[in-house]
Amino acid sequence: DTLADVKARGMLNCGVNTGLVGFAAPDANGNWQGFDIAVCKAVAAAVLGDASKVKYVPTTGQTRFTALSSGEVDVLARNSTVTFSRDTDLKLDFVAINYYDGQGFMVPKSLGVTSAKELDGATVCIQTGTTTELNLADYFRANNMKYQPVNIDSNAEGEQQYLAGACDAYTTDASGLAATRAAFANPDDHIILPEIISKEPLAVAVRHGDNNWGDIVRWTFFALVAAEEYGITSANLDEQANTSQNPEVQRLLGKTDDLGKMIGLDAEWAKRAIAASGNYGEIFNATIGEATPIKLARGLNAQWTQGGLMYAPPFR
Amino acid sequence: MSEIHAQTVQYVRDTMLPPAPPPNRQSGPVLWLRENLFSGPLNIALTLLGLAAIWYLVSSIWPWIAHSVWHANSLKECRGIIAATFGEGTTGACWALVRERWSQFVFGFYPSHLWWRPVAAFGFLFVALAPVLFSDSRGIRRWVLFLAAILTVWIMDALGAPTAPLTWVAAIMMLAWLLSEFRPSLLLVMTGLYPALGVWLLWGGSLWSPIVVMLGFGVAYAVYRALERTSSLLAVVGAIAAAVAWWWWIGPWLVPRLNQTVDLAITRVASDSFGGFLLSITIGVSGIAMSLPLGIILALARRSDLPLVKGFAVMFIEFIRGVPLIALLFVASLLLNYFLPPGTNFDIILRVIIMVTLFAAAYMAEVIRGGLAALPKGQYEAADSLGLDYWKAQRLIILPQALKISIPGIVSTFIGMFKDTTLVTFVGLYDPLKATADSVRASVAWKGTYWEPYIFTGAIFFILCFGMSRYSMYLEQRLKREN
Amino acid sequence: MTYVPEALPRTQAGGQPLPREALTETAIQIDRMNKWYGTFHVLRDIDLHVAKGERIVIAGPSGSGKSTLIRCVNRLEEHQSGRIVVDGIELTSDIKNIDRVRSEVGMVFQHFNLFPHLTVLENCTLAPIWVRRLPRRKAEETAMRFLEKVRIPEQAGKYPGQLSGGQQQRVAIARSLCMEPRIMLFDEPTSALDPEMIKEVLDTMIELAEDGMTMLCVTHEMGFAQAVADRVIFMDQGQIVEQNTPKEFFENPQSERTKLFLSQILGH
Amino acid sequence: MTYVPEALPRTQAGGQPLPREALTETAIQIDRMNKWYGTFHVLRDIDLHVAKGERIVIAGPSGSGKSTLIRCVNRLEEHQSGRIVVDGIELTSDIKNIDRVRSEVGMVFQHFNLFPHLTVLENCTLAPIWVRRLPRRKAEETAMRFLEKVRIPEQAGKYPGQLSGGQQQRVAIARSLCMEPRIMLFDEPTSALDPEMIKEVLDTMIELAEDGMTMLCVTHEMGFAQAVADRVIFMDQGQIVEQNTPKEFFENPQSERTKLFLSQILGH
Amino acid sequence: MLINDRRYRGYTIQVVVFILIMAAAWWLIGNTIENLSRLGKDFNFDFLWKRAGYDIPQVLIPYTADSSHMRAAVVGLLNTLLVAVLGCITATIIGVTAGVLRLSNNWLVARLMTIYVELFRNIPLLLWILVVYAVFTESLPAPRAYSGADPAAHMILFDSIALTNRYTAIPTLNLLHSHGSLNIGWGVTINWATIAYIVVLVLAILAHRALGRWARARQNLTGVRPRTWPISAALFVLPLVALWLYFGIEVVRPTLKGFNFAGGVNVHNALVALWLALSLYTGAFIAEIVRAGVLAVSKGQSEASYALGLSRRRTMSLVVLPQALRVIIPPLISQFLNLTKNSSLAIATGYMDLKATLGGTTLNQTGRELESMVLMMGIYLVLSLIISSAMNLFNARVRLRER
Ligand SMILES: Nc1ncnc2c1ncn2[C@@H]1O[C@H](COP(=O)(O)OP(=O)(O)OP(=O)(O)O)[C@@H](O)[C@H]1O
Ligand SMILES: Nc1ncnc2c1ncn2[C@@H]1O[C@H](COP(=O)(O)OP(=O)(O)OP(=O)(O)O)[C@@H](O)[C@H]1O
Ligand SMILES: [Mg+2]
Ligand SMILES: [Mg+2]
Repeated sequence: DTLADVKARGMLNCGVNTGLVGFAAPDANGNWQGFDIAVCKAVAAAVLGDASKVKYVPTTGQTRFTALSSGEVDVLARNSTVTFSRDTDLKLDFVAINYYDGQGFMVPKSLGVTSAKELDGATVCIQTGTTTELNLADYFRANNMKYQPVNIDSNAEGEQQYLAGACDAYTTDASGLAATRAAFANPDDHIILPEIISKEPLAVAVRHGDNNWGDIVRWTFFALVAAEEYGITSANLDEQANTSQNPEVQRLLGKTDDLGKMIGLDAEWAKRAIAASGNYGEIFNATIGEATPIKLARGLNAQWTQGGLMYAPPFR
Repeated sequence: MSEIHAQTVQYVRDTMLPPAPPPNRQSGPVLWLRENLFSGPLNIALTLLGLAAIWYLVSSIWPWIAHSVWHANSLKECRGIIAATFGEGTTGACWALVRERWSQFVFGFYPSHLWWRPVAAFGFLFVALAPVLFSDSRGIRRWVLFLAAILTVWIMDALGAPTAPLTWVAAIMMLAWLLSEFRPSLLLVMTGLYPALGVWLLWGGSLWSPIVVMLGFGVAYAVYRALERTSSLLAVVGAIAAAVAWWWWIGPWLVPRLNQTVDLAITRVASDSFGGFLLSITIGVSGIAMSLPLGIILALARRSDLPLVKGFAVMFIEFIRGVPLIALLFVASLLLNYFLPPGTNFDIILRVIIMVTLFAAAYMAEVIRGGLAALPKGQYEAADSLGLDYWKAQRLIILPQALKISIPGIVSTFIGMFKDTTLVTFVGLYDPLKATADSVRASVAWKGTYWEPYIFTGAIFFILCFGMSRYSMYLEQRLKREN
Repeated sequence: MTYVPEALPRTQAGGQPLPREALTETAIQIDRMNKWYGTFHVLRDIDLHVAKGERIVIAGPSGSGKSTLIRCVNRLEEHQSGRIVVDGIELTSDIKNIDRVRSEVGMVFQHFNLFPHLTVLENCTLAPIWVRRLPRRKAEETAMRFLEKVRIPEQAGKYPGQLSGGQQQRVAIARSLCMEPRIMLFDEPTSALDPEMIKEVLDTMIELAEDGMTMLCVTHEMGFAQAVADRVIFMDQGQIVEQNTPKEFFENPQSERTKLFLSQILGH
Repeated sequence: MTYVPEALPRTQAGGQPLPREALTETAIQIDRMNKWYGTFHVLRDIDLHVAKGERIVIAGPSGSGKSTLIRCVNRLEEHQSGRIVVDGIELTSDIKNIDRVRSEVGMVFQHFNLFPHLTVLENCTLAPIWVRRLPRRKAEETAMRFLEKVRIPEQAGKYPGQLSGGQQQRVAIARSLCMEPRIMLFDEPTSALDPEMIKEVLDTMIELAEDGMTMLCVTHEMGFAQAVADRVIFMDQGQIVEQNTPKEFFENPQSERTKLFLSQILGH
Repeated sequence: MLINDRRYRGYTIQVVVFILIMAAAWWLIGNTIENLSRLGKDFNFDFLWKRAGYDIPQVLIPYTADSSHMRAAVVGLLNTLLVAVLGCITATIIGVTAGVLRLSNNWLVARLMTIYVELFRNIPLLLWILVVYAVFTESLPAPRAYSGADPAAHMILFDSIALTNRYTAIPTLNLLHSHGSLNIGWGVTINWATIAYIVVLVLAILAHRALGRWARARQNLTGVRPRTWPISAALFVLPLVALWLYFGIEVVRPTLKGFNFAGGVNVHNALVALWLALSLYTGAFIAEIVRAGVLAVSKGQSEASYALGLSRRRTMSLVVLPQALRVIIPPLISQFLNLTKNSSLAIATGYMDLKATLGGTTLNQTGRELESMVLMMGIYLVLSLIISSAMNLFNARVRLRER
């Protein structure tokens, strides 16, 4: 029982990327920051009452699922795409999609390429062990083109290879491309091609079989999304909790209806989760949004009310 | 009588010739040059080739080194400075990166206000090792202790250690020095206590847990001494059983109670804060300390007359030696949970240390086996005929000699293991080489630096490993002198 | 190379056993003992009774099983049938008994087998401390006494590698004596030594003999045999072919084998 | 340790050179030869003429340059001034000459230096086959002849590691002889041997001497010197201090150094 | 008591040890089974026959994303073997050269070699791999640099080889008269011409050895060794020339087409860097082994040989080398073993070896970590057992006979 384990340990083991600026990366002091990290913190806050009680386990594309299924980590928040076989055959449960992404290509401007269709015969840098690797193979085959893969192990390595010209194009999720490009010395020398060759719903995963734990993670995430929908922010959280008349907000923040009890937590779980790093929108803006060097637009990840896909089911 | 008459044969020199100086071409720098560099066409060619290689390397690397920049906040700034001072288009080393991020290479993410703790642990390591490594020479030991003390205190102070620990460390160092001068055998007690002290300093928490763990060894020894009279085998088995019992039941019961009475806790530091050379050295030193005894046991098992024991030892050794270390590390970090009861969770660094230890132990076993095989059979027989039993004979007669013979092999196993600690990067730990360099490079400021981190870590590895290999040569010489 | 001992009064040299008390108590008793190496029958039906204080020299051609025989006495080799009783303890596979016998029986090897990593003194105190559990002080006193007896007390602090062969062998004897054994076994103790050194070792052994130690000695030093042995045993092909007093043995050998053997070793 | 050879008829022992044909042809001629190691003057103004068939023993204290001298003769060491002519060939740095001289001169070392990876027979046939270009059959025949001469033909198939020291040294002699050299150099051939084995090697050397081989022998076996040498040369500090017939040399040494040296080696 | 009786003591200990180890094994296996069932997983190797779906840049046998995981694993294994074999060869060459030069009386060269050996022995292999790889990617031009009227980079060796920061483009040979190829199953085909060349080469080697035997026999008979090398050379050259004429061979040079070079073969830097780093690193260890081996043959041996009149060359080949080799070869082979295992560091350059295919992407895509790791470790184990039994065989054959 994961919940009991985590509580007994007093620590949440969270599998994250080894270093992808904006999503998950340690700063010089070893403090982890990023979009995925916020999910870990929210879960820790909800379950343990302390957002800092997280042990971040850096995982590579190759080790992440093994880490999860062998019990090495309790939650995997490492921009992992949901696929059919991963959900079924790999015995994972993707409980909440926190970022809707798609795979794209980045090329140097000087290459003179404007569309992915012109990449026939190109050398492409790609992280091994990812869905990207499979998508790439499919895409080029479907378009009857050839390519030479250069396999890399981490994003840092990919950047190095790409910048040195060891590959013509770098492919990964569009968000990752943006994050990477943002960190370049001269971001304007590189363009992200318009084609998005796949759907990449990035989700938080837990082990198959422990449904209660899955529920906790799922609803913790939905709490963040719902908070944005209802205008609950880290700034007005206490105020909302005390004064809001919206029954849904009252339920969410534990004023009425002890929802927490149904998943083995206390009443204020969602409040703490939101307090950890704010609601979904706040997290997005603080880590990868337009104001950050990553400069990602909300796009598909806007609230459903704004025409996006972020849609939290009702809390009742 | 032969035709050589006595007169012709007989010859006596009346005056002895004094030694004459050799002909000119027999000495001096010219001769040295001729003999060592230009003695024949092949040699001349080799010399020229060597010079060309040196010239090529120096001319391609020197400008880069010469254009070093030490003060800058980002690579861009570095490049700017280089372009400004040495002209457009020149390249240069940007050591500012090392200057700014050295702590990450050395301490990983260890909290900066606690850096003095690993430093103290490292300093004490020398105190603990001095009586083992330099057992025979008080002079060398004095120097080692002196240097260790001065450097430790100085560095701790520079890293902002509070006064209290500083005084403590200084006091302990002083005590060690006094012991080394007057009662060297007591210094070994410090060696025995070091593991507890080191673990406590590095990970923090209560001092009692490591002490209780160490006490387990004490208990084992006491049981061994008590049972020794009956049978050595029984004593060994009893000792192991007692230690296990101690660790399993009594320890967990004892520690909380001790904590309640006297609280000796300092700030805890979690394993995921470990990184850089701190991580490498932690893994390396504990691996070295544990693989030697394990290697000895494996070697003895492999030489045992009992086919089953021997068989298991052979299987274990061949398995470990036949599989790449990174596969084993992968198993340790990811698959181990499959093999343990559901819900168990133990420290990743500890797991890596265990795997590295097993790996080194298999190699160590082979090295020691060579040493054992080199001992003449007479030594075993003499021990037998004096009435020493197997364990005593091994401990008093066989192993001391076999280990001596195996020293070069043992040290090179150590060096190999220490170098292999860099592979932990592949299981997500922050080794000083790849993971740290990658994470430094991931920051916007230092994106695009390649050589500087490599050169920095490479140089430190070289110094440490080269030091170890020189030490083994010193030891070989010393042992040669002894016999 | 015939050796004439100097340490003994001349009148007693020449193969006469020293007049001593009755040799009645049994120190070693070997009955119908057989031993095989694989299928090779090394020792065949050995019967040998050694009284307390008796000094026996075993001779015989190379490969005749001399070493094997005395190694069986302290169980460095295991016998497969028959009985060996040493000092009242029967040698069976019981480890306890073996250990007891070994601490009663000292053995000196051809190649000394000193422990090179220990000083002479440590070599001598090792077994008393670890087997007899003497306090170190006491063990060292005993060791020095025996080192004096073999006349090399001044070498106590040196390592074996720093000594000559003769000195090493004397240390080996002292080391055995430190366990205060009742029986001493010698396996060709002088055959790895240079001629000058043989004398010093043999002198030491003669002194031991004079003290009444029970001794079983494999040697080809016939001078020594004539001087101190109470009995000479001649072995060939794993069997005891002849035994007799030294005088009779040398002057009047009975079997053809013995005659041949004596002619060879005395001839050169 | 005085050695009394048995192989020579008694009447000729005692330092008298054997009556032989005129020793006029020169085998080795060394004139004012000097050698330095670095700045250390090892050999100083050596003058030495050796006639064909002459047998010379070189003696002298350790470090006096004896080995260096005979190693210069087959150019294992290079001399720096003076002349060495061996069998009419002057030793210069001309490789051809050196090779010719080396195949005329056999050398036996103190530590045998047999090739451990080759059988005794192969050790003996290696040089004849590869240097003299003899057919293997022929080389083996020769080798067996010389192995018989040194009395170990039965060991031909064994490896050197399986032989005793004396046997190994005799193989070394046979190996040199197989090249049918005119001159043999011996550098303390018996000093690494156990006493029993010295005799067999010296006997072999005496047989060689009887056959009229030119021999230069560094040795301290004075019995051997007296028995077979035509001349004894005494060296000290890199110089020839005294030379004489063995009889004169031993009975009536002239220089103080020689006397001192003789008193030392004969004394013990 | 059983423990005090020599006869039973051994059995007692063994039984206890056996029980302990079996208990441990049973415990581990039990845990594994329980954990697997908790996760709803099973332990089977069916996944090996499923579609792999990923591409591998450098393959020795035909492979596409449609091939099975099994095939991917084999491709990985072959890649491991490729780099291991290449590495062993060059490491030996480098090591022997450096070891011999370290002994040379040329002061400068000996020092340089010492520096090389110490540098490589005391710095982690991973660093060397990363450095060599970085040297390739950072200092060589991109393929694009070869394009244009006035290219920034030029091909070397008569415009036949292009060094780029992705790969080294080398020319291939093409047949003018093809005679089809032999399908040896599993999609692997071998050109008849290649087979012909191999057969001819093998025959030439056999003939060469027969010639050697004949020369030896002649020498045994007459003492003079006939000069055989011209015949040997002819044996190798003539048939090859004949085949060359028969098949007609053209050299296909790599040319820049689009993004990359085409026509020749592109040897990826991942392989080259790994190969180079492994060779240099292992070479440093081999150098020490060689040096120790040569030093282990005492000076007396060569002196004795010279004194017999053998020339320097013969002394080397008949006396010194045969003895030195006995000392050198066992540790040399264990270096080969190390190199093979170290090739799993291919992960640092992205070279697709066994660890990267079976133990990497396959494991990751299928989630069969236990099966993949077991299989992978098993394969490495078999490889190393093969190598070490070769060593034991050698040791047994050349052991010096002693008393
Ligand atoms: N461990 C062994 N395994 C097999 N045979 C052995 C073993 N030890 C000795 N032998 C054989 O047993 C026989 C007797 O050996 P032993 O050493 O007792 O003879 P020895 O009389 O002492 O001879 P020596 O005078 O040469 O020492 C010999 O033929 C020997 O080859
Ligand atoms: N290779 C060398 N380099 C320098 N000095 C040497 C060398 N070989 C010998 N010597 C020195 O030359 C001197 C003569 O040596 P040599 O071996 O000829 O003496 P020796 O008379 O044969 O002595 P011994 O009886 O000990 O063999 C000695 O002082 C020795 O130390
Ligand atoms: Mg014997
Ligand atoms: Mg000499």
